Amino acid sequence: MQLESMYQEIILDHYRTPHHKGLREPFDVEVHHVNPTCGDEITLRVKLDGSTVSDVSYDSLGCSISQASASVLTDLVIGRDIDAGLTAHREFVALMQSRGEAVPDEEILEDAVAFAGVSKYPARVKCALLSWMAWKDATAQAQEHSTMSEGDNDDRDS
Amino acid sequence: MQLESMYQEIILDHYRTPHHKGLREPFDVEVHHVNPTCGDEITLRVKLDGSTVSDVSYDSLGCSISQASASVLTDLVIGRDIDAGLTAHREFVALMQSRGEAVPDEEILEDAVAFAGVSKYPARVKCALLSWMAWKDATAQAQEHSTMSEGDNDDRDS
Amino acid sequence: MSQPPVATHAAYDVELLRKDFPILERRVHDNQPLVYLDSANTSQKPRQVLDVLTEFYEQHNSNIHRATHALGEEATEAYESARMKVASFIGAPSADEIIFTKNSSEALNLIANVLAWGERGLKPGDEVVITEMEHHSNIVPWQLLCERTGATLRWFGVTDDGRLDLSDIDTLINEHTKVVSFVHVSNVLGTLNPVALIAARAHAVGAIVVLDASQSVPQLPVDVQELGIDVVAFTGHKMCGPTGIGMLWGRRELLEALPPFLGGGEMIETVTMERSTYAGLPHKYEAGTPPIAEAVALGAAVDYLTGIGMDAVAAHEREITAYALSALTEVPELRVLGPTEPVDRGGAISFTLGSVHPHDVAQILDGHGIAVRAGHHCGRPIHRRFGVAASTRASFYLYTTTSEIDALVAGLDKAKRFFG
Amino acid sequence: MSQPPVATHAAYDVELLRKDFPILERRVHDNQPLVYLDSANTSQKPRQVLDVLTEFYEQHNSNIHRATHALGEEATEAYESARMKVASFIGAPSADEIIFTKNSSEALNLIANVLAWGERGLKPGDEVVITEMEHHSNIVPWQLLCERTGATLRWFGVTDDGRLDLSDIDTLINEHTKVVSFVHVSNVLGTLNPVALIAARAHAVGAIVVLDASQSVPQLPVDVQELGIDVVAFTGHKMCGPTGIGMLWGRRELLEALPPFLGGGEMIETVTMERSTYAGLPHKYEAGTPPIAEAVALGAAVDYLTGIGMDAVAAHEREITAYALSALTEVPELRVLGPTEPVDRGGAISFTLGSVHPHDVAQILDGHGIAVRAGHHCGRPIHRRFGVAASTRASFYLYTTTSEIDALVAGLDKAKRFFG
Ligand SMILES: Cc1ncc(COP(=O)(O)O)c(C=O)c1O
Ligand SMILES: Cc1ncc(COP(=O)(O)O)c(C=O)c1O
Repeated sequence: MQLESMYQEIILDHYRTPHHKGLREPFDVEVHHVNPTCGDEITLRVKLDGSTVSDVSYDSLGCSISQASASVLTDLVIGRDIDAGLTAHREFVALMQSRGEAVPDEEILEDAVAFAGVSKYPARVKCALLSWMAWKDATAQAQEHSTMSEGDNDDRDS
Repeated sequence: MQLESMYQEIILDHYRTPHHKGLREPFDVEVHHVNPTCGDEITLRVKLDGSTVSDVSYDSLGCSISQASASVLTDLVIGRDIDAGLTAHREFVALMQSRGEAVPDEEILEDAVAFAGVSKYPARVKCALLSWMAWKDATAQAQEHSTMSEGDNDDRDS
Repeated sequence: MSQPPVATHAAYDVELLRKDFPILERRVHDNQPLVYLDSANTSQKPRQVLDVLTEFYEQHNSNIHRATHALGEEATEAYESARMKVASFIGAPSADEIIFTKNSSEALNLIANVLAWGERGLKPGDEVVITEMEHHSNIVPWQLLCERTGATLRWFGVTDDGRLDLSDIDTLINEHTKVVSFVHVSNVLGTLNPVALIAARAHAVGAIVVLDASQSVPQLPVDVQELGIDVVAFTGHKMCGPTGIGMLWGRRELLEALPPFLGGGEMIETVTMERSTYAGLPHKYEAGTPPIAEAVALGAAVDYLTGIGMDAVAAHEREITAYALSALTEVPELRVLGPTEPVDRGGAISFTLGSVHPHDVAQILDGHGIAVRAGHHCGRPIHRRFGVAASTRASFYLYTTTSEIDALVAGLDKAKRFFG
Repeated sequence: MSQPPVATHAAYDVELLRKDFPILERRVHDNQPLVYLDSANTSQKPRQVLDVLTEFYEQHNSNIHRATHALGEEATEAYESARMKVASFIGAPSADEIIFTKNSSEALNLIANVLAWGERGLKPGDEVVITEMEHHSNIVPWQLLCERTGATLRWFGVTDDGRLDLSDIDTLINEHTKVVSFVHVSNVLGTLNPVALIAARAHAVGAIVVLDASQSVPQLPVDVQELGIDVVAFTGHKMCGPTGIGMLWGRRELLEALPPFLGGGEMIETVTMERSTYAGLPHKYEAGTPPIAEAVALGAAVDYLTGIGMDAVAAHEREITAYALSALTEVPELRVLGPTEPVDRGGAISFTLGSVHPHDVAQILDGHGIAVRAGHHCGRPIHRRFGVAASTRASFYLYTTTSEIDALVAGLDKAKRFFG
């Protein structure tokens, strides 16, 4: 049944036991993103340490796809270089917009390659991207703060 | 050709030589009516004398149907009882809304029976009714003024 | 123009009716038959409506009111006769009181907008009353109105069983209240609200009563005069009609007293560069080329529904809803948002299924050909009221069968097992 | 969804194109062939568009954005791909900048409305500049805006040969000017206005430039970036598309900075009873269920026009207009309102015929199967400018033939004799 092309085992595993879930201190920036159509929400915190993503923590309300996607995201970016994370972000967005056409780069995306099947369901693409968009937003804000040498948290609703 | 069902000779005669045309003094009320779709306009004055329509004069801009209709109207109401005029008005409106179905009463409508064919052309019904609506409006206002024993002119734009 | 063939059915024969709807033959995902349970979102269209639509474009298409030619007269006649059909369908005293809009949302925005200025315009201190179970389209226009005028927005709460909490009606609707706007049948809870009671209180304080009948006009016989309201909004695409058309009905005196909404062609009496005067009803509120073909097809939809009989449509809706409620409430861990008894209730059932997210429920159902809606259904506040962000909604219409409900129940079981 | 079959024509073959339009086979009044010369009012629709419309309703009909099921995804895909087609048709940098409205008039009202409040809202002392040759739909919205905000409306006059009088452009458009809104191609005079020149002056003083392209987008290749404007309005029914849909394009930064227009479903980000936040473009300006099937059919119309090639459509329009101008200016007592040379001119020709009233002209023509428009064509001020209350207008499109022009000229002769 073609549902399995969306609900890969890897996705269901991340959904059942999400990694890095829960909001943690310390953090530089906290953002709150919403999927207007379904009301799903994520609160996500980012802590940078120079050019390294030292922590990403989150609390979210959402479907299996959005939960698993957040879990996979944290695996990919925590402890890595910001640039590596942004590369993964670009790859992931491209994959999700490919409508099942792209061949994902496992080197870069690791478990996130499992989302290739989701890209065939435009209505679910937003679910998969929710945490990624929140992370990019938070990271950009944190970088801005650090270049401005400001440490205050910005609770932006975007 | 079926155009002739609209453009009866009587109508064309009234159009070519309209009766009672031109604005005259004295008058009780002057009104200005507009056909919003085509921009045709009529300025119409009514003078009452007790229960008699002593004069109706008008100046108008419009097609053959609206010109002829104003001419026919004045023939029918000037010098007559207001009530007779209102009866003719009712008959004429009913005729125009009949979509070619009504058999007009020649006793009441005289030359206005020629407009029966126009009623088959909804877009032209408004042309035929323009002066009649103006006359009814002006007459109602004039009657109101006379019951209130006021003689001032009301230039109502309706 | 030829009359649309109207379906007339002695006894209600859902299988026969289904044949009128070409899309119900569709197969989806691996050739599974379509089970369409998303009619509160939009209804499907019978052949009788589509034929009229095509015939209009192929034979009579023209702009209206403005043209002195054969096509123009045919099109104008078809458009205006649709207005008459709609008027008699909802018991409006005059066709002039029917305004064609693009959807329900525009109708609600229209009335909220024209209350922003002019003599009847709202002022600081004035109050607008809505309810917690409104569709966003009956919330946001009033928020915008209140923002713009300084008026205050207030609302009825909802009880745990999904009914309006009317206990504070006399304080909520008070001498400051200028408008009371609420939904007839909720698209989330299914609740049918007590219109007469609320309208009576609103009128006692001189407020205008606006009814969002987007879900009720398709399902129930609605008579605006009997309901005792002032304005009603509904939408073509939910009642077997095309997209791109909605309707506002308003009492003549009210609509005549209010200022215009959109300005432009057709809504004017006379225009100079300095100022303009406006046409009478209904044209005053129909600026520009209206949805002409849509109105004509909507007229065919009204004919279609009238042919079946709105009493019969309502009876079917009640039966299928009762069947679905009793089947669904048997499903373990399924929680219905809203009334669980088929009393004063329309045919939309929103529910949660244990901890399985509505998106996932809907996706599994879709995998089996079953179309439902997942999300907040444009009713985020009412979902929050019930402590959830989203739900799954199954909704029915005149073509829904009990075997489709059975398919839904079986599908829910699969969803639970998939995510269990 | 299958691709609409697109007509492709090596050389422009008007007879072949005519076969695409079922209505052109119509016979009217005593079996006379229809001569449709009222395309500036509304265009006829090719089979390719009607087929897509029917196929949508019969195979893919669903509400969009909100549904997690096969039909919902197909419908969303079809709707959004129509937006992309429209964007590339007018050279918009991004599909997000295309807003579907119900018609041109709504698009113009939208922009005029959102300039009434918020940071960019107009204030007393601010000025709006339009022209004397505008359609009522580009006059009344600005009159309403000025009434509501206390801003001042000013306008360009028109020269005797039907061109904008730009002699006072530098005083008319000045540091108080916040908006300059004007028509690209006049629906009365046919005049094609010098967009770049006016836009440059408007931008020099920081004003927003709005272009009413209702007549130009159907006839000419239009590239909004090349034109250097900020907002454009046009309408589906004049470009082979259905009724019930119009479009607004606006620069992203501008539309993002402006407040919402209508409130409701789909245009929100999050809603609480107290307040709401709004979605990004294009959804922010699309409250409620949009004209879904209409957008999909409009996409097919864009494909159809693109298949022919807008250069070819424009060339045909120029040729037929040149032919008509030279034939009409030969008719005794005929006076054309607007440019009499086929230069910087679209395909609408309004004229008076001696003292025969336009209604009577049109009626006689209609009696011979020829459909033209009589009246002020929603341009009362420009008619007054030329000292008349009304005119007769013949207007052409991609399916118009020179023999139809000949029929018009012969018909005019009959009209003159009838009333002579
Ligand atoms: C120049 C112009 N502007 C605006 C409009 C209004 O378009 P619509 O009636 O589709 O709103 C028209 C057509 O009627 C037009 O020709
Ligand atoms: C109760 C209710 N009100 C308003 C609307 C809005 O209708 P539309 O989307 O046609 O504007 C809907 C449907 O979406 C509805 O169910």
